[in-house]
Amino acid sequence: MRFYSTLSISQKQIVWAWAFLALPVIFYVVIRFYPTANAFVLSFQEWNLLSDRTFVGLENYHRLFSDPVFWKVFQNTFMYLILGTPISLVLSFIIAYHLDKVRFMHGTIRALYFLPFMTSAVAMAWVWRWFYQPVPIGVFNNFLASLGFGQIQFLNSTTNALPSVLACAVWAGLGFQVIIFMAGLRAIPQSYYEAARIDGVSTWTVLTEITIPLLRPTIVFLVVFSSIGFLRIFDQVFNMTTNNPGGPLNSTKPLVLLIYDTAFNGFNMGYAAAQTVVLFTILLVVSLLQLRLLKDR
Amino acid sequence: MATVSIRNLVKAYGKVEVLHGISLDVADGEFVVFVGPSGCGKSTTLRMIAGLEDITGGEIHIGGRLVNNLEPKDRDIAMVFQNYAIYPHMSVRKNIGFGLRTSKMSKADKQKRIDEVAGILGMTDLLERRPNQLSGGQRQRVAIGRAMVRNPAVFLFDEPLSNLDAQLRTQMRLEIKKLHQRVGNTIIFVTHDQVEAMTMADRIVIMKDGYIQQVGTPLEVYHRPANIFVAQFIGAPSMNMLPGTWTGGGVQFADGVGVKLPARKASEGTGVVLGLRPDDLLVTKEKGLFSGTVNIVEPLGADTLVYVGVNGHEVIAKASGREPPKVGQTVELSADAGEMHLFDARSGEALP
Amino acid sequence: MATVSIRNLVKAYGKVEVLHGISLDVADGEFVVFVGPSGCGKSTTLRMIAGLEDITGGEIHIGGRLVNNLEPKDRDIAMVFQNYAIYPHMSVRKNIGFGLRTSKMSKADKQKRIDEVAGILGMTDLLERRPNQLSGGQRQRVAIGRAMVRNPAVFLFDEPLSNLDAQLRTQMRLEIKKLHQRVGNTIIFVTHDQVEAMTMADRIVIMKDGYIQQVGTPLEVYHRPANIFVAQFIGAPSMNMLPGTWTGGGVQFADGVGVKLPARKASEGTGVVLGLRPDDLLVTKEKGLFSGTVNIVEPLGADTLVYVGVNGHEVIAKASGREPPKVGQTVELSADAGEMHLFDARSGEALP
Amino acid sequence: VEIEYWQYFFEARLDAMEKLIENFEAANPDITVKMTHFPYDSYRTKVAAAIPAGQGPDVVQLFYGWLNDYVEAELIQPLPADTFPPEKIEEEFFPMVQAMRIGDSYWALPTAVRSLALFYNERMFADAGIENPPANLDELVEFAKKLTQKDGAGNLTAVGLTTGMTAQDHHWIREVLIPQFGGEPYVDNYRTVNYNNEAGLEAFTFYNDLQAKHGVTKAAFMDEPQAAFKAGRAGMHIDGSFRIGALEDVRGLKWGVAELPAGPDGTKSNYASYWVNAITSKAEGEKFDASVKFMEYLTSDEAMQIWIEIVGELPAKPSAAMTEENISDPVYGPFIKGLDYARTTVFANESAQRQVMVDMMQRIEFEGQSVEESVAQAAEEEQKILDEYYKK
Amino acid sequence: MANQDLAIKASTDTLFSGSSRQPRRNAGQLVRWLLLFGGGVLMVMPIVFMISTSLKFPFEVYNLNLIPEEPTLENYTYVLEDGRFYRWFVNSLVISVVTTASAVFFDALVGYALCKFRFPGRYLVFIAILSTLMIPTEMLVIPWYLMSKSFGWLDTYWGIMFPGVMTAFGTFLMKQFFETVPDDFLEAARIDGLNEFQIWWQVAMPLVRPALAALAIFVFLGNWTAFIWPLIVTNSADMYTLPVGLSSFGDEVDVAWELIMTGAAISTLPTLLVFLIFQRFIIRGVVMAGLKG
Ligand SMILES: Nc1ncnc2c1ncn2[C@@H]1O[C@H](COP(=O)(O)OP(=O)(O)OP(=O)(O)O)[C@@H](O)[C@H]1O
Ligand SMILES: Nc1ncnc2c1ncn2[C@@H]1O[C@H](COP(=O)(O)OP(=O)(O)OP(=O)(O)O)[C@@H](O)[C@H]1O
Ligand SMILES: [Mg+2]
Ligand SMILES: [Mg+2]
Repeated sequence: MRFYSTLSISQKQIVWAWAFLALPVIFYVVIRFYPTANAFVLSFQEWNLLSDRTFVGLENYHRLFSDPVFWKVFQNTFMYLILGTPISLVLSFIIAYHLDKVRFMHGTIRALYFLPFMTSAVAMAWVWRWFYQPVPIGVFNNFLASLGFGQIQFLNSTTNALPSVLACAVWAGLGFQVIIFMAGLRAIPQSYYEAARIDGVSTWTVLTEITIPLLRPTIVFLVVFSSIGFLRIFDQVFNMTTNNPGGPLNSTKPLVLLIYDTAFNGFNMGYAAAQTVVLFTILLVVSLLQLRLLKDR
Repeated sequence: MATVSIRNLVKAYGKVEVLHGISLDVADGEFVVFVGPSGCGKSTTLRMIAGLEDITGGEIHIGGRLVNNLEPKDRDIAMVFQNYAIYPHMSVRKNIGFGLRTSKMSKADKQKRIDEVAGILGMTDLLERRPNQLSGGQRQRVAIGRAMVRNPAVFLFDEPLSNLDAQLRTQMRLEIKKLHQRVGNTIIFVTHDQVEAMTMADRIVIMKDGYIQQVGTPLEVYHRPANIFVAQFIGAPSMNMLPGTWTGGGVQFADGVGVKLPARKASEGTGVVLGLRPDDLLVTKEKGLFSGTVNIVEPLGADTLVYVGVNGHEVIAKASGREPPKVGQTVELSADAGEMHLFDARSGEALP
Repeated sequence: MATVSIRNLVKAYGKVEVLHGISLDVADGEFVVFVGPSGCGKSTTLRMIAGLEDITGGEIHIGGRLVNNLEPKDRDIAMVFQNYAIYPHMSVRKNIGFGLRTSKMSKADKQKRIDEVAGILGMTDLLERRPNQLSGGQRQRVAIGRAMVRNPAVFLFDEPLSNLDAQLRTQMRLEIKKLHQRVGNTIIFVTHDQVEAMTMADRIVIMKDGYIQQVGTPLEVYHRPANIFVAQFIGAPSMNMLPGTWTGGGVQFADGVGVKLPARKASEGTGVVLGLRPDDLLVTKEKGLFSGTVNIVEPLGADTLVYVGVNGHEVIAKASGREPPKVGQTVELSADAGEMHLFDARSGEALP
Repeated sequence: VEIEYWQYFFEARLDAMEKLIENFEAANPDITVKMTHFPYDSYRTKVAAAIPAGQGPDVVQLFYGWLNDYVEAELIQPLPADTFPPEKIEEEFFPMVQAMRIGDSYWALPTAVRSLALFYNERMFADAGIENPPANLDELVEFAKKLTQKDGAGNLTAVGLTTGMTAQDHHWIREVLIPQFGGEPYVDNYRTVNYNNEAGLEAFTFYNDLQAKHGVTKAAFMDEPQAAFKAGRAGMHIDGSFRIGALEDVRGLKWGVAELPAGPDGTKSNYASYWVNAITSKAEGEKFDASVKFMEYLTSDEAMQIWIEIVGELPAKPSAAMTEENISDPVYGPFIKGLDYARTTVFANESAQRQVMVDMMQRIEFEGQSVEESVAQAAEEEQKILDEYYKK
Repeated sequence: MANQDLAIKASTDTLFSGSSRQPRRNAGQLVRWLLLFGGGVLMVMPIVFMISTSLKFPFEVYNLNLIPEEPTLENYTYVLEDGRFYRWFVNSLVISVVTTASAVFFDALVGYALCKFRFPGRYLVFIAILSTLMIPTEMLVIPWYLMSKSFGWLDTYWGIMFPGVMTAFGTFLMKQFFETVPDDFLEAARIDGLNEFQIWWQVAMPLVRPALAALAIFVFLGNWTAFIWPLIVTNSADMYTLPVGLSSFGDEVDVAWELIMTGAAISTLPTLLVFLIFQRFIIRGVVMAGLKG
């Protein structure tokens, strides 16, 4: 205590900061960083859970980078990212933008959009899977057929399956993004819009020159979090392609599913760890890049 | 250039009526200032003129045209907001140019116009800066520039100076005044600072609780306030108010002291209030109207404000800055009969 | 009750030094006001006294005790923040009582103390309200109450009035002054409004860019400013400054006009600046010091400010409120020799 | 003594096991058995996480394909030869159980086994005027054509025969069709792939032609083959005995079971798989003894009969299976008959090897690869998996 | 303060009136409403379908008709009559509530420390915490399992809960929220003699109460639906959480979709209630964060 009282204000702050962080730091180190470090070490080892671990050097990485499936999966993962993030952001922005201007039953409509975020991914994936079926039962194809269009193979196709799965993922996450966007919209001072009204500029100009630029912090926040989300996509893919996870022909398989598969079907923990390290690196690089953008104002 | 005329303007938010039917005519090129305490409806009136709020009742004409249902952009007005509302993500040039978005000018003409306005406001050097690189006063000028660039018939200002510190405020007051003298547009200016109102207005509109209390030139409202509210609102420090009874030839106070006054439109025995501005109530050496004990002394430099206890009331008087009286001293106060204001105690109306 | 003494106080944020070693002694029970333009380091000084910022160099003693490394709560001080910092989620009673959290008083004693303070501030009726049900002035009083309740040796105020409108500001100024007179604690008060400084302070400390420019009573700094900066900062409108050359017996201006002055500590031919307060520069009927053309007229009620162009300079002078000159008119300006201030043009220091 | 027993969750299995435990405990009052169960989907993950950590049961239920891993990691111990003499087991059990013998001892034994059969929709058969289930592959194709239904736009509304690699078809091809076309899917004790040859190609071509040439089916029609059959939109469906329970629940569906159609030269083949019980290395001393007793009971005829009654799975011993009653049972009969000529495969990585099959058919369907190429590629991929696994 | 108060008041006003934007009462407004409402209805179609399936007998499940031919509550009675269901429900509730409380507490604590204290290593700690979002749970369960085993946490509530007692997402969110709390409030309290912990708890926390509510919903949702870890760490059916329990309706050969849908419908109810009660706070809370970098 005597020692404490001789500290300067900023030194006392440091003491307090670490007092606040002490327990959490222990937690993060033991519960999060240790397993992570473990995964890094494991990525240089071979282990099938049952036997002993043995060091194999870079073999797992070597094998990974020479595996065409990995590159396919890598490509898929980025497809989820570069399709999913913009599509979901644009959609949720459009919804939030208009919902913000609606008064009647506002709360109810908002709840409608948020509801999918709350329901079980397993159950919903099943429903979507059936919606996508060909004609006798599939809702979408029945609809197309009733309009006289040809059928579309949604899930049973190497080209359409990934977008189809993605649609379900976008759907599930939309409500969360809508809510955040609406909050961001609400935070823009009204007087900016009034000033623009007096200047008589078009709605489009207001949208592109005022609303969107001022919404940038919100947008970047969502970009970071939805990017992490899409790069880590798993639930929807796994549940919509249960019979052939990541199929057909690996066309929907994301990195996390590959990891899951390697770890819990192949029980090749070292190899799975190497994949995890790759995923970790991608995520960290993408997030740090985006956070940089967030800072730059 | 345009006249603005307001007829029985009523505004209600839901069931709450906040403007109770006000009427006003603003001449072409006139500088009108709305003052009043917070919440009296100044901004609401201004925003209805601008077309930002629905009109509940009554009519607004600008340049002779009924504008009740016109979009703001069709009213030929520009508005400067209290918080500037300049876009943080645009350079000064873009902010000013924003007002020209819808204009049919050529690009080169627009740039010329922006440069011109920037020149008038003395911010040619700042055109490429972002708002966060500007000081408060400069930001305010950008907001004014954005309004000016379109050269509208009517300028609307909503407390544009209240976020500035005292020095900047004085300076901007001057610039707006000069602007008005140069371009001659009609200006409606809202403030709750009576010094601003006094120094800038051709005419002052004093509002309270959604009613207009008085409309007049600064000297009129200062020297001939229509009622107690106006008398106290205009002038700082506030006018001293001394309640008494009208005796026919003067005012009789509770403590027996009396003040002689010329005849007024009041019947004998009415409760009245005598109003005396601190500026007119001077600490004198000779015997004056009242005498009292000095409670507080506020030196202002040239003058000194003296708070004097006079029979239970505290009044503010003025003494010279050089030899101010001391706290606890007994002083004499005198005033010129021409500077005394008399009000009906019940209605608050002036008794001329 | 305590003295505050500051020795060579230095503050640096990273590599940027914002306070360059200031020293000051505040006597027990004194009311000291810090003024200065935005960014000059007033708040920083105050916050270092409060113990909210690290001290980079120098020492602070409160009541004779070195407090450099003491926690704020051990310094026997209280502070009122510019934006009040009253907690929106607590009632007025809780807000005021917050200062007593750590005190060892019994619960009943605490309630008594809160009631007492509320009584002094005249807000006994408001004790159960939430801050959002209060007006600006009332909130300010809550903030002051929270500081008072602990009865600290030293009160620190950081621009407590700058968010209030003009009327409220005047009123609060008075209340703080009364509070000081009643309880007699040492008060250090920060503002950038020189009127506040003039009316409240026992002594004023004028700062600029991290240096103290002058320390003195209000009358001293008004009548004997130490340099051009102080001369222009104190008094509104600002002192007029006319550059010329010292002739030994007076000042010679570029246009040939000259003004006679008693001898000063300056060698002949030095560049000097003649300072004249608008309050001392009067529009007269007779021939005065200068003559010029009226550019702008600002009626203030009792007086009128007149902006007069005098050989390329614009000076501000005062005319009576009743018969103000008109724009464009040529007027004569005169001033008393005793009210003329002379400064060295190079250093800005006063030449006594 | 208390011993712990783990299995995956399936209601009927649970009921059956409870009954068995009850009987066992009645016979051995000094032993209690604590049963724990986990969702099927994650049973393997769960077991794999728990046992290495020294957690978990004394007796555990495993899929037969996992055995090698567990033996190698010394997580289970051999069944004591005095109680379970290998010769006796080979004599009593169906031959496919021999996969559980490593070296001189057996490491695990099943209570029940499953095999494949052909389910058919009786109403659709009647509507199409078909009287008997197909006896051979030619009839299969012929009947399937009759059963297939299309709408005006040419879209399939009902398939003659369900196909879907993700269900049981990979077994049908590997363990049934290839031998029927004269091949042998693996040689060298399941360590070498052997279907990239004429017989293999014929088998795969036959399978692929069902959809590509005859148009009597569509892979993933209604997403899952059994769903199509359940919904009455498939004439025939090849599936395992474990499907019986689920189909019994479907109201309004009349179905029959037949043995798998015979090959071109009349060869019959079938695939059998099973879950086994094993004693973990954790069980020592009296727990081990108790576990052995428990294992003994689980492999008794009595237990097998209870099992088929409650779960509907086929007894692992001919003595229990080939009873008159069972063989003549219209539902179990075809499955039990199939057991006689059923074969099994020892997998290195069951799911990866299945995936190779899945991908092979999908390459043909989606990428237009020829059957030859696709089969060659699949053989190569699968061989790689095997090599990797057995190189240790 | 005055301005900020007004802003907060304005934003709450607009929240409760639905919108602050000037409504233009014209056809465009109606079209917008119809489109939005239609979109909302489309959004919930899969959920409606889920409910519809939960009301079907197994034989009808694959018919994919929206309105069951023979609606039945049998699935609900089946699920609810299963004694274990209540046990799972209670487990889930206990775990979600406790974990939520803990995560909100610690996330706020860490977020506050990262936001309001200047200390060396601040950014590093922040990035390190954020980086934990980048490892899939699947890779962590084995080390966690071994850890739980050596501490004897297997098959206990604490074992299920411990990985979730702090979250990186919440820490980041709370850090943003605390940015909006003016330092003056904290400094005033410091002068009034509170220690830093008291300042956080008594002054800062009440000021971000709406934010805490928002975070609570997100965390609750996350725990309520967590699957893989609860599965791995529990051994006895008595300790299952609802998602783990419900997943046993799928078995080796077949999945009883009508039961899964029933379970999903039932387990959505509590989250829906939590959302409906707190949804106004979600918006207010996030508004306060202002989402400034
Ligand atoms: N959206 C609204 N809903 C309900 N009442 C409102 C609304 N806007 C303003 N008011 C009320 O209308 C009255 C007039 O408000 P207005 O903004 O015109 O005041 P003001 O004179 O501009 O005050 P200030 O000087 O504080 O800006 C106030 O009492 C205010 O509470
Ligand atoms: N945290 C900080 N980091 C860096 N510079 C700072 C910081 N805080 C203050 N300064 C700088 O220190 C100087 C003094 O600031 P201070 O707040 O004391 O000014 P002030 O006199 O109170 O001004 P105002 O009247 O605007 O409140 C300013 O130039 C300011 O930019
Ligand atoms: Mg206003
Ligand atoms: Mg300051």
